Amino acid sequence: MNSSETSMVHRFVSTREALLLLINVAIFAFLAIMRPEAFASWTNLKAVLSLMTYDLLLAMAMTVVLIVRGIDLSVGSVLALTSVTMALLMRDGVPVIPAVFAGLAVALACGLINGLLIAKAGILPFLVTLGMMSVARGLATVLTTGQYISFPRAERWFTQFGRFEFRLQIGDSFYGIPLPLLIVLAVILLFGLLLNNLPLLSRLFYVGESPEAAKLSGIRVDRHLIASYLIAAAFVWFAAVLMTSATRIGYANYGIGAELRALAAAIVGGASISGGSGSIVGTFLGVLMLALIGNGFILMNGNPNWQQATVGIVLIAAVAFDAVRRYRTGW
Amino acid sequence: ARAQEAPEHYAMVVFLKGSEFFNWAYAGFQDAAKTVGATTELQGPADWDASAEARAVDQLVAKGVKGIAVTAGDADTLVASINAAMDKSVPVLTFDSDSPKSKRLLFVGTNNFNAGFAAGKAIGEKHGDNARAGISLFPGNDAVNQRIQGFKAGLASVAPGAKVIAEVNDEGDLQKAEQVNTAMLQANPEINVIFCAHGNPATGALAATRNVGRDQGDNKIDVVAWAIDVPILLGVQEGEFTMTVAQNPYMMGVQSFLQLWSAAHPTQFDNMNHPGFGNVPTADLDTGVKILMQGDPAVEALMTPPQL
Amino acid sequence: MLDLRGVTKSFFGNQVLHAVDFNVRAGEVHALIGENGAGKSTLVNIIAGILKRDGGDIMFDGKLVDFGHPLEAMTAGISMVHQELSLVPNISVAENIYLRHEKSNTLGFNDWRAMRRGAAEIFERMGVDIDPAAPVGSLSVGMQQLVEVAKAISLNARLIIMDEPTSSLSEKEIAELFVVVRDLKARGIGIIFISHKLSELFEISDRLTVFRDGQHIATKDIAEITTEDVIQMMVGRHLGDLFPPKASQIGDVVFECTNVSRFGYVRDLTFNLRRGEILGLAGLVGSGRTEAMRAIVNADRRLSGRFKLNDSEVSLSDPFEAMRRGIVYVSEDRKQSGLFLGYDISANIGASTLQHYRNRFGMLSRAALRNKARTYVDTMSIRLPNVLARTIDLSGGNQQKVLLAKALDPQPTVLIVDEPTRGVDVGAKSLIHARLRELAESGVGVVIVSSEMPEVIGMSDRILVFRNGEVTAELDNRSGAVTQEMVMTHATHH
Amino acid sequence: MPPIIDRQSRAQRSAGQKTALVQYIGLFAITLAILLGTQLFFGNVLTAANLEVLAMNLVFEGIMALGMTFVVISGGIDLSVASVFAFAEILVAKLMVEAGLPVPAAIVITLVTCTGIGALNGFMIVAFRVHPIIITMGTLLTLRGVNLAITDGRSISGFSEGFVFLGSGKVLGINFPIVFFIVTALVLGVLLANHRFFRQLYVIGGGERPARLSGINVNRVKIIIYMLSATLAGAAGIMAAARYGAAHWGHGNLAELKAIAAVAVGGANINGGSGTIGGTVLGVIFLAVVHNAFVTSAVNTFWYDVVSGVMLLVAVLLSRLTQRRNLFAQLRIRQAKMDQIATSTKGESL
Ligand SMILES: Nc1ncnc2c1ncn2[C@@H]1O[C@H](COP(=O)(O)OP(=O)(O)OP(=O)(O)O)[C@@H](O)[C@H]1O
Ligand SMILES: Nc1ncnc2c1ncn2[C@@H]1O[C@H](COP(=O)(O)OP(=O)(O)OP(=O)(O)O)[C@@H](O)[C@H]1O
Ligand SMILES: [Mg+2]
Ligand SMILES: [Mg+2]
Repeated sequence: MNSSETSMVHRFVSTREALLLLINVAIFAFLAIMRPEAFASWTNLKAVLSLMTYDLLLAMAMTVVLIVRGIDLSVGSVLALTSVTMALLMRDGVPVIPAVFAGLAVALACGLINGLLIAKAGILPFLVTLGMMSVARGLATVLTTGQYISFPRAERWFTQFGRFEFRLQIGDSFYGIPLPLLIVLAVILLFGLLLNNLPLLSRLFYVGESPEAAKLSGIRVDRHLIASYLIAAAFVWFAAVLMTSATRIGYANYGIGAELRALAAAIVGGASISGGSGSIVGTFLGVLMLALIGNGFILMNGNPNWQQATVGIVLIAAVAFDAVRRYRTGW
Repeated sequence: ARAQEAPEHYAMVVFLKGSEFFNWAYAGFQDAAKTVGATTELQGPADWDASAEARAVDQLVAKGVKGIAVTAGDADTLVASINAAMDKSVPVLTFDSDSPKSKRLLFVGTNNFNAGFAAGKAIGEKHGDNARAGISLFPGNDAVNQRIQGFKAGLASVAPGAKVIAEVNDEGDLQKAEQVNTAMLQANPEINVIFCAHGNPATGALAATRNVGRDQGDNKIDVVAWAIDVPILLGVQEGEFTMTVAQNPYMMGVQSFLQLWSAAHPTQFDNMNHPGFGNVPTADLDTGVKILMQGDPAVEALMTPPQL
Repeated sequence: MLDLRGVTKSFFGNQVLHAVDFNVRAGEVHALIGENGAGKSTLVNIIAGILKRDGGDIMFDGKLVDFGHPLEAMTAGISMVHQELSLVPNISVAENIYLRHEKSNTLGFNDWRAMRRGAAEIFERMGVDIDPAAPVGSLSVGMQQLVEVAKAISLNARLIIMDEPTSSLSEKEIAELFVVVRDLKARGIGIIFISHKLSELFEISDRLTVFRDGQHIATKDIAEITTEDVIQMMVGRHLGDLFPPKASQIGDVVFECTNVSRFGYVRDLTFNLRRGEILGLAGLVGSGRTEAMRAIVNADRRLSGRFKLNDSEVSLSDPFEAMRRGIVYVSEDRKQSGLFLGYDISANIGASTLQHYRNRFGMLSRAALRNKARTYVDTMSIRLPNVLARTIDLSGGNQQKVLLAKALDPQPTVLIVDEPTRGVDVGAKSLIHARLRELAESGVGVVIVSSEMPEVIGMSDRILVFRNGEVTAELDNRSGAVTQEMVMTHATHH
Repeated sequence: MPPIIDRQSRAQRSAGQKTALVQYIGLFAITLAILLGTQLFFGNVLTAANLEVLAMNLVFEGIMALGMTFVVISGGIDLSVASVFAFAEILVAKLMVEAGLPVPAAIVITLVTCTGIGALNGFMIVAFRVHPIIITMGTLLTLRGVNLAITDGRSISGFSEGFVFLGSGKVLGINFPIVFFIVTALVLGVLLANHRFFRQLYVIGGGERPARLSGINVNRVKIIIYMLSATLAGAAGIMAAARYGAAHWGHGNLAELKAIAAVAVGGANINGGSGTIGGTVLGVIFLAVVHNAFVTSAVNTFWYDVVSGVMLLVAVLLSRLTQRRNLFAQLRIRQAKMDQIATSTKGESL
């Protein structure tokens, strides 16, 4: 955002980002050495990257609300509700475009309700989104009675879109570049730039850093709060579209527990529950790190049962490290 | 007071409320109940939490249902509740997933071991000794564990040289399934079969084969699904899935109800309203298993799922 | 009983106490006086074990003491009535009084009845009538002060520190307090009494110590000095030339507000503001000035109020709208509602004006913003560790300067500054005063809210006195004829 | 004496207490209404059997909610309770079944271990100075994984009769866990209301600056509170293992959210500073009754999540409104005071 944020970037986030980058590289190198053929292959990297897009988008959503001192526990279930809505409509013969936008409407509606209850009614984000988490998941289940919703009648391009790849020839070997991955990266890159450079979005940081001061500085806090929950909802919707398209199924149990993964990734990436900080690059690296660890876990034939413990351990390690660094930089 | 006038009420308890499989089972349960004018309800968690099932059973007993058919998310967890119900003379039976240590009337359903065995056998016959299988599983569910044992045994029975070389935890999540199976295939390129030990990973596993470019051609990976959801069946028809293990959930439901009904009406059998092998102890009912492959008429038949 | 030798303290390199000597005798009221920011609170906070001293010795009852924790001081017999209230609003008066020394049985169960009775007895002795069972949050600031005193008494401390206990009390309440103080004194308890109100000090204290810029200037028996001497010692120069000159010429009305009310805080505030003049709002803490100013920009929803800016009606629907019209309010609380402490100065200065720093793609131009920040650093002579320092790491004075710079960046036509120099050292203070006057001269309408009598009087051309959310007097001060007493009489009811 | 202000404070005190009371009475009334309503329409609700299961259905979440209340009042939150709960189940089971320890030993070791986990939570919270949500979430995720790993996802069973008593045995005809809940609630309720140590929570929750100024060792208190929370979760886990006759890592999934919901519905301020055990107990009962209503009414259970979510939102919205009413009451009094003085001093000055 503005110079201060750059400066903050310089003084805190970027060292953190540099560090995250380092860790990622380290993990990468480690795996590349241990399992060269399996890990370093394009197929694997491609899979890792394109499969982390969903978590990535949800983590972005989480980052945006964290910046304004919020939290959104409902990302996972709104994802499910959105996916289910789109799938049901397409199953019943609604063309893709309107169906997808109906999904957007649903996601935004959830975001708006979150935002209004938080900004206007002044209820804590944690409780509001906790309620929404349960409501959205419930609605998704009610709508589908929990069944897979496939939509054979939908235009083919939608179901292919999720897995479309550009074939790129380097030397005599072909590399498939997944279109969704490219789009997601582009969107996130763009959003990251705007968030840091577009006054409209940069103000989110002020709102999170000190709502009272922001208000007296002529920033319309309520609107920015609501806006951030809407932005988050948009990211969630995006994830839902990709997931529905890629799996060709609408399902009420999509994204169970995703909110915690997203939160963890965002925190690892440098966002803070107390608002005012958070960086797109950091979050990206956080998600990437978790994805690489998950992937490496299996490549090293780790005991599948320990898989689920890794996220928590990484999270705690990250905050512990932060604490240590804070003591050294002295605040 | 009202309870008496009202029609007899029976309940089904599942650990994955709303999954297509249990919807089929409940549909059978419902339809069978209709034939004798009884009413039914479906209870249970949507997250594999067997303790929630146990609580559901208790509540139904307290509420005063005539009988309960429960599929045990965890065999041991349900023992106490099932026994309590039986002691309060509310007949309880298990279907699909058994709780053998409990006092349940009987178990209705496919013996999961046998079903797994059949799948393993089919694969063994297809690939012979060079079958190299990876398994996508959700840890901690008894049925899943039995299926895996069955699969291994079935494989060995026809192809002693065949091996299961990797197991991954898909956390029962479609999207996770794609991640872990892709990784599994990367780690073990020699895998030529993915055995899905429960309903959810099938689509993910298939996607995984696509990710590593082995969803067609001569080194296509055979994905063995364990589901009769429409998308899976479509996949079978289009030859994406080599086979899917089809139990007969609808018949499980029907049989479950008839058993409960007859337990509640211990009569001599004369007609449908008095089927009552009530006094005659009934053995477990195996509702059988079928390995569905491309072109099987049953696939078409299953395409229109029950609406609840 | 208490004896300090060469105590020093500094915050972020800003030396606040320079080798201070200070002592208190049993059974005396020792007044501590000095300009705002002179270091009084810091000193007493050190005595009470709340702040750590950098150097020097503290003797209490002839023993060398070093309190690492407020509790240690309390148990040693030193208790403090804090300048900013330190009571817990959500629990009862009695529980607050006995916090950490509850009347409870061996198992640690509180004996509420005993605590309420004890509190009631203390209030009895103090001659005030406060309901021990009421939640502290429901008491007025003044009442809360008395509760703090009661707390000190309940600790039966032998040294009680009162940091500006009267600043928010009405005459009547002050009288009540003095009765209590004399009673304590009679029982041989030593009292350190900080206040800005000279008249009080002469009334209550036995000895008086003057601080200036963190230095101990003098300690005298009250008998041997006069008010004039004290002021001399306090400011080291004449009050007159402490502040910039009054307005050279005053133009026509820029801003006019009518019947501004905020339920429970402000009643029908009506005033106008002329170009080039500085309007001062005087009053006790809690008299509703801040609430009134916040109501003008509608930071808290107001009940009523109509506004004219250059003779045209404006609806100041929210701070954003006010800011757009060029009406800027600067909060009295720079930490909570003023600055973005986590961010550096350019981010703070740009907070209200990001849209002004865009390049041709509509994106933020950090360079431009940073340059602007630099100019402010120069004009306001803001002292920073480095350009990228977060404002939380600046000293109070410099924070206050940044706060002002932030308010100036949108080029206000009306600037309302609330407590512009609270807890700011003398240097920064006079600079801020000079800037404010320059601003007024350049045609900006300036409103200053201040609880420091000298500041209001020294700065303003016209003074509105507040009491209970109402203006009780309007005093013309072009000639500088207004005295503290004049203001006080209107600020307190009798 | 300044009589005005005094009347003010008295009036306000009653105002404050009233709003709190109103909240509890309201919650209680609604709960009762649902209970009677379902009894009226579907019957079999107010039977001993149903009331028992109704209680048993949420008793473990309830026990966790008790600990959560303390954490919340102190301004924190503990997401890790559910994983501690399952961990306790597994640990006690392993100790008895696999290590063959006698029941009491197993229980003690388990409780101590859980307390240790709580201490770790508390320590990390005060040492790392990050929001409790993050730390306890880390513990939640890690411990859940550990539970899965150390059991290989399988359940452990085969407990002694004596142990099973802790889950389904009856004291005076009431299930032991319920007795435990009631007794714990009473004890903790009294402590929280009257004990020197626990009163500090309100101070800390009200604001850490005054807390420190008045010499409270904030860090120590916090750590102890998280220990308490984890220990209660552990106790719940032990009883759950006994109740189900098996320990399984999947048990009590998402219980932490139910516990928090109960506390919030009970009128505690999740920001800290307010809340009572009584309120939480009401909250737990409310949630239990709602769930029971779903079973008895046999409406499509898929709706349960929706309704419980809405219930939560409505509940917090209502308590928010009562808060505002309370605030307004104070304003009104101040306004009255202002008017009073204004009129009393008309004509003077100006
Ligand atoms: N916590 C702090 N951090 C940084 N500087 C501080 C802090 N507390 C006080 N100061 C600085 O120390 C100096 C003296 O402050 P102090 O509060 O002791 O003055 P004071 O004499 O009590 O003024 P007042 O009359 O306003 O109470 C001021 O310049 C203030 O800015
Ligand atoms: N009688 C009272 N009872 C309780 N709180 C009060 C009372 N009067 C004022 N307050 C609170 O104390 C603070 C100071 O009051 P306010 O700022 O409105 O008046 P002020 O003259 O600006 O006082 P200050 O000198 O502190 O700025 C306000 O936040 C107000 O809510
Ligand atoms: Mg001071
Ligand atoms: Mg003020």
